[in-house]
Amino acid sequence: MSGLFDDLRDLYQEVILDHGRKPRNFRRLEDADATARGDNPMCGDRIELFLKMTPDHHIAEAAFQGRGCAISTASASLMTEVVKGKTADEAKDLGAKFRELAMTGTCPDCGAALQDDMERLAPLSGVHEFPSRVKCATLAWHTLNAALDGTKEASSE
Amino acid sequence: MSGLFDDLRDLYQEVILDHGRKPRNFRRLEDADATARGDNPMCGDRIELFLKMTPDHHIAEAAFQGRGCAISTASASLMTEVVKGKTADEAKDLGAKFRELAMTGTCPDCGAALQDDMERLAPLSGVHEFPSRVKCATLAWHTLNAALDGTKEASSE
Amino acid sequence: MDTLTPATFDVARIRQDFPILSQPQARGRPLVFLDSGASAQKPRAVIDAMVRCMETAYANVHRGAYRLSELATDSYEAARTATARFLNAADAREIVFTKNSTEAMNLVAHSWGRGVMTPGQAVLISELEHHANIVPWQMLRDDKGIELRVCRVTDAGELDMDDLERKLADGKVGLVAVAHMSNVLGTVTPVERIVALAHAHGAKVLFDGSQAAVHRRVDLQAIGCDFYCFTGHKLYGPTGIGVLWARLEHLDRMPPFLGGGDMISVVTFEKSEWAAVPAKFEAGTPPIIEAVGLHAAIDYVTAIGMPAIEAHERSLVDHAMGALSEVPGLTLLGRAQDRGGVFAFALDAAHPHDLATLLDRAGIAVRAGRHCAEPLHARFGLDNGTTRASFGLYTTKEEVDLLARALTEAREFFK
Amino acid sequence: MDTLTPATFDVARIRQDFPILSQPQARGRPLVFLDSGASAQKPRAVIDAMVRCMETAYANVHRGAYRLSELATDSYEAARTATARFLNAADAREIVFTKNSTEAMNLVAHSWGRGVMTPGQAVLISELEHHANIVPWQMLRDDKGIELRVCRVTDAGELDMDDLERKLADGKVGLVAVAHMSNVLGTVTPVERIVALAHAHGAKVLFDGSQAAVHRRVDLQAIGCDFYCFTGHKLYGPTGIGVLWARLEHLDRMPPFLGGGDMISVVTFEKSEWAAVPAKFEAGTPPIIEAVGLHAAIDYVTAIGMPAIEAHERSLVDHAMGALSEVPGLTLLGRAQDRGGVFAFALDAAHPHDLATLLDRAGIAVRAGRHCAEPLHARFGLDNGTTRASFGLYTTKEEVDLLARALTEAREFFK
Ligand SMILES: Cc1ncc(COP(=O)(O)O)c(C=O)c1O
Ligand SMILES: Cc1ncc(COP(=O)(O)O)c(C=O)c1O
Repeated sequence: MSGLFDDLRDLYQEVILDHGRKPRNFRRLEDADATARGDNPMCGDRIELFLKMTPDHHIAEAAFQGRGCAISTASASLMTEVVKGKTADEAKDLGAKFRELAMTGTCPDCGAALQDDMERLAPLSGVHEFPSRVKCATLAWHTLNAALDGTKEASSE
Repeated sequence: MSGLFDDLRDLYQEVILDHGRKPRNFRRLEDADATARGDNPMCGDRIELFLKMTPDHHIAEAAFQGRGCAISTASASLMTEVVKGKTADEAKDLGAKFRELAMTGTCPDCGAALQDDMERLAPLSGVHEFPSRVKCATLAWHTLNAALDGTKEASSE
Repeated sequence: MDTLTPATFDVARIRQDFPILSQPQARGRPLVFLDSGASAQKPRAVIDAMVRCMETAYANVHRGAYRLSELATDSYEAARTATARFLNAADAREIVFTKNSTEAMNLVAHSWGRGVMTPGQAVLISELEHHANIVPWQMLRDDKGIELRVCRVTDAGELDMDDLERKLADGKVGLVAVAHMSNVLGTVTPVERIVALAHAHGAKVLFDGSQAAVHRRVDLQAIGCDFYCFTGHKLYGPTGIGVLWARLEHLDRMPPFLGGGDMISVVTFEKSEWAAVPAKFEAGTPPIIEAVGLHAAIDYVTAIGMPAIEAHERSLVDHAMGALSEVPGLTLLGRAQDRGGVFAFALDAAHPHDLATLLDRAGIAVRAGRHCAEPLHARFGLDNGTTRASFGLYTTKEEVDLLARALTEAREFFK
Repeated sequence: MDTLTPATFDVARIRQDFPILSQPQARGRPLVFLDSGASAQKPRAVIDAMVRCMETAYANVHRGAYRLSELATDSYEAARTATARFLNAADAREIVFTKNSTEAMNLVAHSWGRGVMTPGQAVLISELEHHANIVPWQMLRDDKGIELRVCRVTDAGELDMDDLERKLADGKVGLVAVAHMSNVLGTVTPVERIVALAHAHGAKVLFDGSQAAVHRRVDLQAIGCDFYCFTGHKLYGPTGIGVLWARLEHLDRMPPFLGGGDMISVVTFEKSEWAAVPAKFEAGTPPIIEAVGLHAAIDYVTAIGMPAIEAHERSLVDHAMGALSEVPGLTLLGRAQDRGGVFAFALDAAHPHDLATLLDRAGIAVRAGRHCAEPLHARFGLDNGTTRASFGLYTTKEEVDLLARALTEAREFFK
């Protein structure tokens, strides 16, 4: 039996398990400038995202609360780290690239500018082999878009 | 091509075709003692049956109107002939036997008493090989029961 | 007209795709199946796809957290995408799978009729409708005070377009619901003109494509209607599956019809929130195996080519018009300019039911009755019904000739 | 408990009847299919019956004036008779074919709920219901002013019968609608007692037999309820077909649900008259091929014997209770006395979704989520959902053991 799940280390890399168990920025920001709720109705995952912006429209702080699987929790946790300091457009662009990574496993046109960020997010690229799990990884990013656009609600169906 | 339908002479015996083309007792009885309507919703066949009774409760006269295929018309026509002079119970009993004939092609327990009547009805026995046509042959008899029972409507679905 | 049939359309080869056509019938006669309008036979490709689904890739769809369920979900959603492409729909989410086209029209009558239309509005149908496009609107009328109007049909069996316009004139009609092709007259209705008229008077348009989608390329973008439906079993697919297409904006506005699993996003005992379209309209376990079969059917007719199918049928129709006109005592119902391969007729000497029994003996499967279009038969004074021969892509001219000869002989039989 | 399994029940042989079970899965692992509660796999007999229907005996049913259509009608009606016998119904006309059990419950909610019940009456469901037995009643409540009451479930996962009685006491409940077996807890509800209580308080009773009918002999005469439904695809039959049984007297009183062909006796534009039961409830072309498949499925399980299937499952359940109780950190949802082979659980270290992905890699197909029973998960404080393993007649003890070992190892993986 031993090693039954060994080949799942691609999907559940240590970084993921760690962020899944101990998510960073896992708290409510009472004085948030933007918030949104994201739902994945199929599996019941749900996150609430809080953003604080700097006067010149950069993300000063991102935090979240909610419930979800290791992948969605880790993805939200990593996201709150990497979007810090970005403008809305930069963050959304990064999200689009990340979604491509999650769906295909690669991101050919990510370019050098995003290289650092994409490397931080790379541990999540394993989901592309698990179509039903892609939406776990992208829920946080959908929610980020909703918060930045002021639509308040996102769903990753 | 000739003879394409020869083996259908069993079903469409000359008697049937004749009664189908020129139904006997095909008229309305204005002073009927009992009437009923019979419908075969699937094919649109419909008959209206009229009975006149003698003072001692025998069928004095039976007549019908309506529309239907050769088989249902011939069956109604033949029925109006054979039930004349019968009591309600006798007519219903004959109907039950006829239905057996129509469904199985034979009527083992018809007995000598009914022999003459059953011989008159025998040309219709061919329908038993055509399950979807059995109800064409029995519609008139269902309607007779309805008229005798005073239920006014019958359906041979 | 033969020249319209592309060289690639080889009916003899096509017939080999349908196992039932080579099954010997009673007394060794070959099957002459002229009842495809009621339901079509199934090609090997459809049967095989369903078997393959059940033998190698079956599981319930959605919510599946394992590979097999993902496979099944992919197959189910691929059927949706293929259906959208088949109809040239703008978005696969506009495709709702139902159990047949009857359910599709009931869905619209319930959900659009009761949920979006308001009392005082009217639904406009026509005299040539199938019961599936009559009864749901009668139920809506009796339930909700929606008026039901009926557009006349001309003696030739075409929609009376003047009458249609008259009945739209007061602007009360919220929905025009008519057949794209009649299952009795064969008439193909002028869908673009109907849409233009209806939209000009503020009415939405539903087409019952149960017959049309089998015989012609349906291009929803060109037609411009609001709702369209068809049914799998007439398109050489399995029973148990139908298709409702509707514009996304309409589906979004409509309340759900059936309640249950898969059509909600949040359920508490107090309240349920509906899922997004199309899930909102697909409560419960959907017809998974049937969707796979329908997909195979769509691929099958698409590979042959809808234009080729239409051309084959046109030449059959022309042939049949000639052959049937030579049968003495035969009256054809409808003589529309634009028509498909459905022929309902009355023979002077024989009741339709007797006639069908006779033809069956000759191995010819035709239907007798009123073909779920009772008001249309009443309109033409044919309360006894008619006998109907309807063609599929496997129908041959020889079969049509056999029908004509058998009708002639049947008349002798009954005379 | 092994002794309860008759010698004739040979699970190894039974597995050979299911082609998919011998399909090698990813990386050559055999398929361990523990999601039969969502939908069961199909035996060769079902697949073959459907193929035979399509290859040799297919046509639309009813109104057919030819042999092939009579054959198809006979097959379709034979499926109805077989279903009636399977449930020990008094009369085959009490069997209405729907598309799934979700439609069956919606039919009752529409037709009985809107057509027979009156505002001010209540429907009593329970906390353990599937969404299919919740949402239609919510829609009825919101539409027609019918109150919706919910019977509590005990911590053991059984119906709280005192609460049931309390909620019946005022005599306002017109219908009790509860599951015969929970698709999450495995709980089998005390149907006879429910019927006795409900009838004593003037309420009719519907049982959602979607799970129960697969696992036990259902004897409607003994149960004494008013409505019962199940769904073909869970009983090793095809998708696209479900069954509603109701007492003839109820069906006779109920207005139709869907309108269209085959469900009317007379149609004019002014008015339609409904056909007799069950045709009244079967508008449009029914699931013909699916009925044939369901018939084969019923014959298949009947040949094995429902008592044998139940006994096999009892021994599996006992085995699973033992094996799962040894998995560290595992919490089982529900510990009902009378239960079937459905186990939902939470593992302390892993989210259900992650767990299902892991198990899938080991070839074990289980479902993660709330299994269309969101309120039940809320009741037990498990908003993350659970992982669910559910058994079929082909499930083996070895598979259960493999599950237990995989769970133990998965916990290590996530810790
Ligand atoms: C208890 C119960 N009720 C109803 C249903 C719904 O069945 P279907 O999806 O076939 O309509 C299911 C299965 O999903 C079930 O387990
Ligand atoms: C024009 C038309 N509409 C609707 C239907 C109903 O289709 P279904 O029985 O598959 O619901 C039919 C076929 O019977 C039809 O020909």
